Amino acid sequence: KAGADIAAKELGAELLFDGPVDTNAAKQNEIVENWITLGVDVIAVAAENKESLSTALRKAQRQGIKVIAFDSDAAPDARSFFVNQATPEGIANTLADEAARLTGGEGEIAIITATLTASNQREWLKRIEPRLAEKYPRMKVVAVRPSDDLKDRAQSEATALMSAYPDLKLIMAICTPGVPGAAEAVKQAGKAGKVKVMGLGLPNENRRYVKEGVTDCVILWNTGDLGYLTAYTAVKLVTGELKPGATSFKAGSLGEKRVVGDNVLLGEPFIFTRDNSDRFNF
Amino acid sequence: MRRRELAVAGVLAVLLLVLALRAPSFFQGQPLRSLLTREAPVLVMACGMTVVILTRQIDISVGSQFSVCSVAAGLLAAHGWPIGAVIPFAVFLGFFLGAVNGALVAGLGLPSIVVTLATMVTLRQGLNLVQQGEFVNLPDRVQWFGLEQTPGQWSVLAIALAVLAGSAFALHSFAAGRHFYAVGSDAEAARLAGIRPRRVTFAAFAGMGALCGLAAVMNIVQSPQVQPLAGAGLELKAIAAVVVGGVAISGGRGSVWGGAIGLLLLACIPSALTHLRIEAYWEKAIQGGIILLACATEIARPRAKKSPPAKAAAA
Amino acid sequence: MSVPPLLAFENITKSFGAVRALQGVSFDLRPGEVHALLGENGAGKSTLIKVATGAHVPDGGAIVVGQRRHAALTPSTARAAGIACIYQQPALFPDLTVAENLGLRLEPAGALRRVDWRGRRVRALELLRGVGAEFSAEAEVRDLSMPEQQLVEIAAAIGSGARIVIMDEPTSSLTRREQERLFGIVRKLRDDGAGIVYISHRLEEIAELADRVTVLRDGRSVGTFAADAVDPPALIHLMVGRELSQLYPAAQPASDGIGVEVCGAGCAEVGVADVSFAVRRGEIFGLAGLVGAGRTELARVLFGLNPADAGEIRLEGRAVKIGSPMAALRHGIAYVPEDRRRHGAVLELPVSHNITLAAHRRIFPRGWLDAAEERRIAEEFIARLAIRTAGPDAAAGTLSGGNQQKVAVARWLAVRPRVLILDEPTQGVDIGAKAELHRLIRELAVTGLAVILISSDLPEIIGMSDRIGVMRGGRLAGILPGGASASAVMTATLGSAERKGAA
Amino acid sequence: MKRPTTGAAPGWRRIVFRYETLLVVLLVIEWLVFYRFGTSTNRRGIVVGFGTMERQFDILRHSCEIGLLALALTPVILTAGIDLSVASVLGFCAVVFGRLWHDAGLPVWCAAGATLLAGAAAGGVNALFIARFRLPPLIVTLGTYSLFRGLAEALTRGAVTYTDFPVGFLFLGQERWLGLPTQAWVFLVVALFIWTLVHRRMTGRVFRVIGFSPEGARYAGLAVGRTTALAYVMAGAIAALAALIYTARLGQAKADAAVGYELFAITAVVLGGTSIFGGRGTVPGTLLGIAVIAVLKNGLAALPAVIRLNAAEESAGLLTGMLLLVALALGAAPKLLSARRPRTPLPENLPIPKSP
Ligand SMILES: Nc1ncnc2c1ncn2[C@@H]1O[C@H](COP(=O)(O)OP(=O)(O)OP(=O)(O)O)[C@@H](O)[C@H]1O
Ligand SMILES: Nc1ncnc2c1ncn2[C@@H]1O[C@H](COP(=O)(O)OP(=O)(O)OP(=O)(O)O)[C@@H](O)[C@H]1O
Ligand SMILES: [Mg+2]
Ligand SMILES: [Mg+2]
Repeated sequence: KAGADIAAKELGAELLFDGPVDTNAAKQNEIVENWITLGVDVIAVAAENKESLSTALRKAQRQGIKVIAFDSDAAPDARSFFVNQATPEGIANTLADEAARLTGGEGEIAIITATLTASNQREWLKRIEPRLAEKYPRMKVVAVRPSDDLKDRAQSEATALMSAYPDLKLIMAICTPGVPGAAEAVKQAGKAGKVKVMGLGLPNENRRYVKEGVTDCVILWNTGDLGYLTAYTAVKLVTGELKPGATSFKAGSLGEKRVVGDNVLLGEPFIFTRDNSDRFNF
Repeated sequence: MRRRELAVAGVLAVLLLVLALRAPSFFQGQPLRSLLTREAPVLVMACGMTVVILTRQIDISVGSQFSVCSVAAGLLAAHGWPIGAVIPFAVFLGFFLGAVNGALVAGLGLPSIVVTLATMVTLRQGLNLVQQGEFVNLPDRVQWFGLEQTPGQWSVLAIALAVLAGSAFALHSFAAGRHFYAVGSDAEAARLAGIRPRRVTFAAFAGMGALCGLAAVMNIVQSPQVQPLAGAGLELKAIAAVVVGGVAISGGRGSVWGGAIGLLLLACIPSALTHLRIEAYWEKAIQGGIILLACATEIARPRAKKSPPAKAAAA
Repeated sequence: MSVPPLLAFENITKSFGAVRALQGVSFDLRPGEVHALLGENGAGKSTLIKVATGAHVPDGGAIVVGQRRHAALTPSTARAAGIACIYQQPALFPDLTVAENLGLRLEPAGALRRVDWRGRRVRALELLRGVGAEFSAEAEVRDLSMPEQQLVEIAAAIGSGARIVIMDEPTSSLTRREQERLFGIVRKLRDDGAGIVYISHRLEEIAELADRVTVLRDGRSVGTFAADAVDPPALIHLMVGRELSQLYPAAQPASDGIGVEVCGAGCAEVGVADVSFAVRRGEIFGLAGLVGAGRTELARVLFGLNPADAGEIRLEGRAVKIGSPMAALRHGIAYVPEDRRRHGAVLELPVSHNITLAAHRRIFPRGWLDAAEERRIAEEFIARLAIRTAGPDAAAGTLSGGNQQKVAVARWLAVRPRVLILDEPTQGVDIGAKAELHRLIRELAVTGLAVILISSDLPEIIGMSDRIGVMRGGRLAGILPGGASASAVMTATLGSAERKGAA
Repeated sequence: MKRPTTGAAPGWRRIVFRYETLLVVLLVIEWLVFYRFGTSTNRRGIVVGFGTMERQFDILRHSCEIGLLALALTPVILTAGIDLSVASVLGFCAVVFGRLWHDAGLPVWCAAGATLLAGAAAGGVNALFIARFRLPPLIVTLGTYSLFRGLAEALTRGAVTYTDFPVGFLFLGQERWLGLPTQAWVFLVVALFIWTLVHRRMTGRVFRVIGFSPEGARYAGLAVGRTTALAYVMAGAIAALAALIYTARLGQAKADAAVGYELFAITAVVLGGTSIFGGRGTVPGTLLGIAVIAVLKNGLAALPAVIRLNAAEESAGLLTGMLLLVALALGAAPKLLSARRPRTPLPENLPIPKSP
């Protein structure tokens, strides 16, 4: 959001933004439909659910509104570009590989998700498990537990996981509040180092645990850059500087960005560890 | 103890027995203590909720009150207030929020479920507007009141038990405690007996708020960060614990012990499922089933001798 | 007299919306007297005494109590001033035990006081024994029957040690024995110098107890008289404004058809066993008994509220199974319950809805609401039973106690039943309306209804019944012919064991 | 809150001083404000924002499911009950529908019919515990609230999302018929049905009596159990209908369908003047309650100031909360005023005048 604001200012565009704290498909749908009747030029969405949102997006396209997706994709025919911070495969593979690196490629791991039904969580899970099975057959996912996006709940779950699975080597949290929650649980159980913690998260929420050595690594992408790039893509699309079939375009301070097919690539996800923990602030 | 409390205790005992046989790892010192510590703030809120429901009211804004108190206390602590000052502040803030509910319900005579529905939404969305879901990072000395972890956990537990025992004692042994029962049973009869139902109702809500504030502090000292969403769903948990524990939603019947047992049962379920290695997507169904089971034990009870009274003439 | 009154009202007025319940009533109560308050249903008696207990805030006038003038009292100032009251409709806490109910009424206010549970229980037991109650102090009030609740109210008033005791129809559901005991208590209070305000519709009680009488009519005081200066006919004239010639309508010969027959019926759940009797069409069958004798329980069995688990019930010769009130209604059995506050009238509903509640076949012909018909039926019964109400749309809860009872009766008359069970139908009903109800009951019987009449009012049972069944301990102890003497009925209700004790 | 229609003496006062009138006024004010400040002409010269017809239809479509749930809840609340499980039943039915159509391969309309039955059965579970075993509705539906959402998750293991429904079915949620969004017609039919039931049939009377005094209803020989059961079964079936519309509108069926909708539905019902203690309330009131909330939510998202704050969601929540309080306070005001009036300052403890 902050990044998008900067880009909008640079480009002199007006930016509307709506991101409810708790998202679901129906709500997103309503927001998009409201925007359509407001007659905006471009709609950029991070689709909570592909199919349901795509109906509304196609409607927008029919009315001459350009649509791009970012963060998580919509149906390909419902948007012109997808600003891809990292593909689900990319994230899932990075998570799985990091987990393997931390555990030495064997042992029990447990996963904490936001809710069992959140679609991005499903996407990642769906790819983590095969990746592990294929490349690291001696690792085993023993449990997947939801945390309702609550840090406290994640902490309770992690505590229970550690006592239920005494041989647990690693807890992977794939929702933002999950990582500090699991870390706190490990810390309170006095198992820092014995049970590793890793996952997807934001630097500020995890810096403390990373520095203490409880959390081993956090995978993230630069949300500021993502917003910036999204806003840039949106504006360039309207001005016609970015057309289907392009292979790259210039995105302000980010420089030249690659376009593969209809994906605008931000780059690889970052791995946030003790060594680079002061480099990010968001 | 009344039948329902025994029934819920029975269901809990069965659950623990199953755990003892199938997953003895559930009964380990540190994780169990950690589980109880995590539920301690909810227990404090359940005590308050018991009183509110005994008075024939309900408060569904407690989750939002909890969140607001947590964030406010967290921000103060982050600005360097000592924990000794943060605690009374949070309690007072909670008291104030509860008093607003109380004034609307008792003063204007509005139905509590609607009033607290409104304050719940208002507080929650207000907090979202201000905080946008961002965590508050706390300084180190806040955690465990500045104690070590183990004594810290014990002191959180001790506070919760003190609140439980204290409210049980007050409800049973002080005239003021009995007034909650009287007003919940029949407000008009209470008025005629010289009790002031409005004051009692107000006190129930204000007390509930103060306990929310206390619970918020008990929660934020457990970790170095405050999540503004922390209170989401707590109202449901507290209410479920209390009603499962046999406090009659029509007022006047029940005890805090029932609420405590109900909470223990509900709190054990997720952890128990993990230990029993049941996959997570069964969790809600099982939780719902257990609630139904706990209240279905009532069916077995021989029919009341006489028909229950009609609700005392509703407001 | 120079003794200052304990309690005096000066020109009290009180309105409820458009209803002017009290219009400048003055009244005084002296120490050492029983002051009866009389009036038709809705005359304003309960309203007046609720002003004294702080339950109502009057619109105008003053209350003088204990050397002080007040514009209004609150429940706690009233209590502090030594005023205790037995309300017409028990103001008890259904979820709490009897002991606690008494405790909340009697113990000093102070919220921070410790509760002495043991002392409470001892005190409660003592008080209950004093009024002759036989239930436990640990019983929850919701499990008590109406007369038992009334005993709790009485115990609370007595226990308060108040100098001013107000009793609003305390005997309405008590039987002779409890009544006698209450009179003993009232006399003792009087002799100790307390003042008692006594409200009742039973004139023989007034004659027995009262020193002075104040009559209210339409919210105004008609006058205060020495009790021995006015005889019952004069009182009736003062209250009603006209003469009432005859109290009970003459009995009519019943037809030979059996209306309802009960053969060895019982229900273990409510402790009714082995009851057999038959009521012919056109007959009024009275049921007498002490509090707790099981008459209400029998009625509940017949109406399907506690379905019979033994024996048989026959309607016009056919055996029927009555498993629920719905089934009873289908078979044409109607039941006017004794506890009108809980069961009789739905207080929040308008009077018209209350009256037509059981007669939905009539107001929903083919399932659709016929509002005009509903109104017609309501107005018919309001007129026939002289129900005093602001209109058919007024909520039943705003009616006076006696008028609520009339609404409850009207509901079942509107159904046009074949068997009518009346449980204390005239409880709390004023003398004029009572005569009207009696006439109506007899008229209904003549049209071929079988009527079962339960009443604790001995003269009423004797005056109305063609035959009298006497119940004791959930069983039918015997059947007496109509017109049996009061002492014969009393003897039968008490049974041989107690008769010896009493003699 | 005023007593519901008693079918008597109309008189203009009765009509003007009804609680519903207050809601109508509120609604009109809302609408005018949003129309004035939420409509504009954009750079391309097209009228955009709240004032467009499209936007009005969106309001209809977006509030349809919550509206159905609110309608379903009205009889339940009239009986002094509550059904917290409606949104969970909706989720459960959405999944059942998806499974029947997608996995079991039933024709879509058969699957829809079976889903309605499933919804009624789910309501039947509530009815069994509440009407038959006489357990408190709040606890029972708290249990089924978890149970049905849980079953939905268990059936799909949380993961499966059913999509690619046939166009004919999506017509129900995304297209128009005779000028109005298709689901609006369904909604109208249900509203009319509930209105008849509550205001014109015996059943409605029985709902109210049960709400005021279940014992009183039993003593009047009314079908207490059966009517209570009806309210819950109907709520289940209507929730199933809402599930179909939800699925058709979004083109997907998933276990998290309509999470949290029960709260909105209850809010709409109580804002509409139905007493949570039972007995009092009207169907038009509920409809107005829904409308007030729906217009507010959508309208705020069209106001430039709110849009710039990026806070449509939050401010809509805030305002709904406030509105609820204001409406309640206004509804209670006449009663309060009349109760206060006689309480002129109490000249207590005046000295006694010499008695004559
Ligand atoms: N709360 C109330 N709201 C409106 N009207 C009321 C209320 N209480 C009493 N009234 C009206 O005031 C009048 C006097 O009622 P009150 O109860 O004092 O009569 P009563 O003399 O006690 O009659 P009864 O012998 O039937 O008990 C009646 O017309 C009644 O309808
Ligand atoms: N459902 C019940 N089960 C068991 N005992 C009951 C039940 N209902 C009442 N009782 C007891 O049975 C006795 C009968 O109560 P009740 O006073 O109603 O009898 P009754 O003969 O109808 O009296 P009344 O003279 O008032 O009509 C009471 O002692 C009561 O406690
Ligand atoms: Mg009276
Ligand atoms: Mg009786």
